Amino acid sequence: MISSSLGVWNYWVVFLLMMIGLFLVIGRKNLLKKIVGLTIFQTSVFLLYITFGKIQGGTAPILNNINDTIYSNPLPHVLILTAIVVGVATTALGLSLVLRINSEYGSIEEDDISAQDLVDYHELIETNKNVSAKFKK
Amino acid sequence: MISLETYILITILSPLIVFLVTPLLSRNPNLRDLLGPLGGVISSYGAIEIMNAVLEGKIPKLDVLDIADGIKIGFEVTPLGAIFGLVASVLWIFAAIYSVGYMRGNQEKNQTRFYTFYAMAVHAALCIAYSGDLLTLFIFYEVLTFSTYPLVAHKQNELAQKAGRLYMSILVGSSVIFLLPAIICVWVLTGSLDMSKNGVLEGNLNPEYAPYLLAMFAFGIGKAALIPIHKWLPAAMVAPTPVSALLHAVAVVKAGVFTMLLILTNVFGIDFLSKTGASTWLIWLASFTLLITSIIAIYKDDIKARLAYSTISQLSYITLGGALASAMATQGAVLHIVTHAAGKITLFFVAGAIYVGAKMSKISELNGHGKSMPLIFLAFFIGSLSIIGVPPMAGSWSKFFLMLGAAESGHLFVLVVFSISTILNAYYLMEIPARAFFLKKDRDIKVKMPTLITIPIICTCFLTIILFFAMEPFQKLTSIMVN
Amino acid sequence: MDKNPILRIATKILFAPIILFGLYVQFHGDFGPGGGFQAGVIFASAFILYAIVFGLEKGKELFPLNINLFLLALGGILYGGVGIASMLLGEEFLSYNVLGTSNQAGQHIGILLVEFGVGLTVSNVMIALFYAFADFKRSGETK
Amino acid sequence: MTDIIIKNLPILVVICPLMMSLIVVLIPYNFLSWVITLSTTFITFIFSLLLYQEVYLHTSISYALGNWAPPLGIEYVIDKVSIVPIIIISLISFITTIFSSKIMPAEINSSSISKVYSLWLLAIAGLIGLVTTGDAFNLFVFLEISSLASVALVAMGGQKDKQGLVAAYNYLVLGAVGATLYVIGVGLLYGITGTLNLADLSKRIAEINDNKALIAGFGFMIIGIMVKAAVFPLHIWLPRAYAYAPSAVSVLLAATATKASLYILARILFSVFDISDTLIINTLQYVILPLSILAMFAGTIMAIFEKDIKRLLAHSSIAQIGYITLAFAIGTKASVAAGFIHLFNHALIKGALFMAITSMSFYINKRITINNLSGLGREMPITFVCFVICSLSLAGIPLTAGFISKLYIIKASISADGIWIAMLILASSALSVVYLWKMIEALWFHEGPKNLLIKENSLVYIPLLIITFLNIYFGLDASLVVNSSFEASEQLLGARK
Repeated sequence: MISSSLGVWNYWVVFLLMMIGLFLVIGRKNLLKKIVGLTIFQTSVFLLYITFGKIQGGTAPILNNINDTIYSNPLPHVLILTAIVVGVATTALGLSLVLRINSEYGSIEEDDISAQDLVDYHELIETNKNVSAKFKK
Repeated sequence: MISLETYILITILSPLIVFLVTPLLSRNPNLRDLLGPLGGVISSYGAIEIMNAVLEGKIPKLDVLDIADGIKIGFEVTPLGAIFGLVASVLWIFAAIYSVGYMRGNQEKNQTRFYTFYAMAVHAALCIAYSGDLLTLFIFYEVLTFSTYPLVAHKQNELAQKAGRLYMSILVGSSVIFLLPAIICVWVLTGSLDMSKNGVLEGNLNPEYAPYLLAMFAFGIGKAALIPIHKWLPAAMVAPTPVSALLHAVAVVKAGVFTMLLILTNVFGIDFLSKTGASTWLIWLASFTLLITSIIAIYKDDIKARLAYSTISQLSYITLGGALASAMATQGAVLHIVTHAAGKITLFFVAGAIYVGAKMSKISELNGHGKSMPLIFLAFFIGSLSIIGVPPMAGSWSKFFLMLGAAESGHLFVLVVFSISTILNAYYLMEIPARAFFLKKDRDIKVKMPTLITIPIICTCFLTIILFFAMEPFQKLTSIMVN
Repeated sequence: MDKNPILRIATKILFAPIILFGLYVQFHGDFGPGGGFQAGVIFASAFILYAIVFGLEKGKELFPLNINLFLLALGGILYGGVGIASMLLGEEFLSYNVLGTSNQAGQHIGILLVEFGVGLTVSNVMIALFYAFADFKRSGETK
Repeated sequence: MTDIIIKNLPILVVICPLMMSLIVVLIPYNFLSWVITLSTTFITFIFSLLLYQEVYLHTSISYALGNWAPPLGIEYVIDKVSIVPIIIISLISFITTIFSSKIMPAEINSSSISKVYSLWLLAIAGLIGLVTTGDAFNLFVFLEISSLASVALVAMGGQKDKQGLVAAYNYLVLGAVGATLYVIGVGLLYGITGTLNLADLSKRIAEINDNKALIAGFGFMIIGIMVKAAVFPLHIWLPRAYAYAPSAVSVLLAATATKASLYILARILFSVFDISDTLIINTLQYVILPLSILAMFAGTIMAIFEKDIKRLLAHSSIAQIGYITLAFAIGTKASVAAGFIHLFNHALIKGALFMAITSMSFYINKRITINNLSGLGREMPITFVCFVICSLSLAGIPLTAGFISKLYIIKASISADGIWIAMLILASSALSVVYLWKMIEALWFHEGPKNLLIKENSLVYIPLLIITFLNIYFGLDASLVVNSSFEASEQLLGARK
């Protein structure tokens, strides 16, 4: 049992990274740490795909005129290349948003931000209150 | 020779045209106010022709719009529809004349809007009357609700707003939550939205479920004002009196009981109901509503509120008549639509006239003022007699048939209910002319009664008497309906 | 930082080889590991290094923002253009076969152009990201 | 030339906005970039109409990208199912682009307008691509293209109101988590079946029985898509993202963004997996059905207590998404068709409502709350009338498009012996009248500020009129929508049963 579980240790790594990443995204209140968690989460998926694609003893899938060479599956690698690009774009966008949020709110802690938002929201509702609730004569 | 389709169009479209043209004439009040009665006359002409055609056994039909597969808007006139259409269009003439007098006499604001939606409500009522399938019925049922909202909330103060909200939430809520699924249930069960003369559910619906489906219909038709959902009717009393007259005598409540009767006869079918006994619970509920609201009416001091509760109780007569599921009772119920409409509209007109002419709205204020407005109170007296069911007023016919029907169906306790309620009717309605004529005046009041108010009152008052003698065509129509 | 001679000189020496290496990875992508993505990043690293060492202003002088944006879009347009060209020649989108005289030549031309487009876009996106973040700090401070 | 266009239509609807977005970003003149965007969306709309015609000639079109035959190559599939969301997206994006011409400069710095339009086209391309592609991984790419572009667009709202940034951030993080979950699911399925082509995937899945990785993969995919489609309780990104995006963007996103994901949800549930499989039946019955019902009520109740109108409409969107997923969850042909009908009609309704509200906020240059709605209806009658009509449509009042969809959903649920579901649907739509009425009452009956001197702008109200007209038209003559939706559900479920 244990040996068979350990035999797929790379899946355990994937699993561990995935949970760490997801925990950071959900559990942390700091916006920057969330982005870090997101990146870890995505990285775990990259590893998952590459694990699928890797065949033990296989080489890079380039024709080499030797018969019955074992190739690794190239498709997951290609997919992951795309996923990495997407991941970079996400991270970049996230970081730039964090920067903007920091300069607007002066904080990147979720609690501070939602407190400020709440104040703004109530101001918005209250400032216009005097106009309402009067019926047209 | 004008074809029957054209008559349907004439009847339905004339209020719609009034609805469309009225806003354009807001600068010219005289012309604008002429439109209503004119439309009423044209519309009633069409309605009379349709009724003649139905009497000859023809079925006028008109398909308007094909929305999607199996969903269409179309009209097909049943005998019941012909009667309701005639009632709605003829009474619109008088109501339109009356509302001119009332609105001017009271110097109300936003008159153009008022007339616009007034015409729209009549249009919706006529479309309900002539609707050929359940969906058309439902659609115009909703249109009627929405078009009367601006009328109910006409005064635009907090009270009117609140009443309007209650009115809308009960009527729209009940119809959307119960009526629509009930209609769709019928659609699913029978495969179409059509109705037929002897009902469509027999053989398609397990009789065990029939009472539940009937309950969905009964509580879905909020306009019929059965007891847990009757609250909207007294609330809507904040509206100007012509609206109350329209709501309680012509369009809204009559559309409600009309729909109820149509569902009972043309969807369930009298035979199916009497065989399965699915409507027995409805008989009890209607009887209960009838007695309770009559008792509540006694305690109301506001004339309009008293009339409102009286209306609820009279509507239950009609529902009861349908629920008894016998031919005679159904005939009585249909006739009661006609006679109650004529009688109740007179009463409401009078209530409005008293308000306009003497600025009084409480019954306790009326002591001794009968002599200053003799004609008005006489009309009220005659109208009340009709509602109570004293010959030679029209109301006596329908009550007669209803009682026969009750006997025929074997529910004898209903006869008791009818007689108790008649006594209660007499008590709470007769109090008004009695106070006015026989009690001593406690203060002097200057009365100024516009002619435009007096004329329609006299007309409808005569109508209640004429109908007693001219009941034959209606009775014939109802017998076509039940056979 | 421009007072630190080691960095300055090292950057000046490294700049050209980095670009050269980028070009190698770019064009060798047909025959071995490599291609537009990798090359683009390597390419961008040269300019980013320059901007880090000599300052953002100097970096922007060397590689202005509008050129950056233009090349960024151009790369994508090149990629799509190849696809549209193959479409106009009567084949499906991105069918390289019709681009050359033979299928193989067509494949060659097609993949070369597409990878070049990818390389352009990736390198310019990288540079644009660097500019954006670096610039942001500055504007934040001046506030 | 026509041949080439007809032959390549499936890819043209995607690359037309995609390529133009690259060109628009280079245009320095704001007006010109708007004109290009407008013409691009118009051409895309024409292409999608042509596609509609083609699809009904050939039942389904398969387009092999780069001439690599599926299942190895990437395949673009247009069938009677996917054409429905394509038409929705291209139609709405065209109308909203007209609408944006005046609204956009009021909220966005003029230096970034061409960038906004570039992202705008990119988002549209992503959404259409999402729907067209027949490849599971390509789907992920388009999912991310559309959501990253939408996030950037939402973040543009930060120029006016800083909450836009937080909204965009939440949208980004949740969207990325959703997309990653989806990719995990795709990876697991790829590991089992060795294919990424959706059609091929469904064939191979049918051959496998009782595989735990399959169930896990299915779960990941569905959850990922449900995040994107804002199915309750994974909706929390939606209200803020819609509320604080620039006005025109709110309209675009509200009308289209979740629709594409909902389509993908239906595709995975019914076409990739087998509806008769217990896994799917259980998912529909014990997961999606209860969640949809919760969504209907939670969304509506939140909307009733909400004061900020854009947020209110966003909450109502959650309830409406609940109706659509509910229709899917019932799982009969009629109910799925009803879901598609509501997909289309809700796009029209919500688009119009957001348009009306944003034009009001444009005229008075303030954020709209329930309090400063007072009396605005009298100041801008055209906008008000459109707003009322579309509110009625949302509440499902007869003779509007909303009635048709509600009618079919209810009919489908009653046919499937779920009369209690029908009652719940109707109860929640009756509740929705409460918040709609609150707004209408404030607009018309409350006394508002005097001397606003608003002159309604034709470029702002014409798109609103168009979309309101469509709301009425599809309420009066629904046969086109109804038939297309039934064909779609027939194709989606027909092969199975």
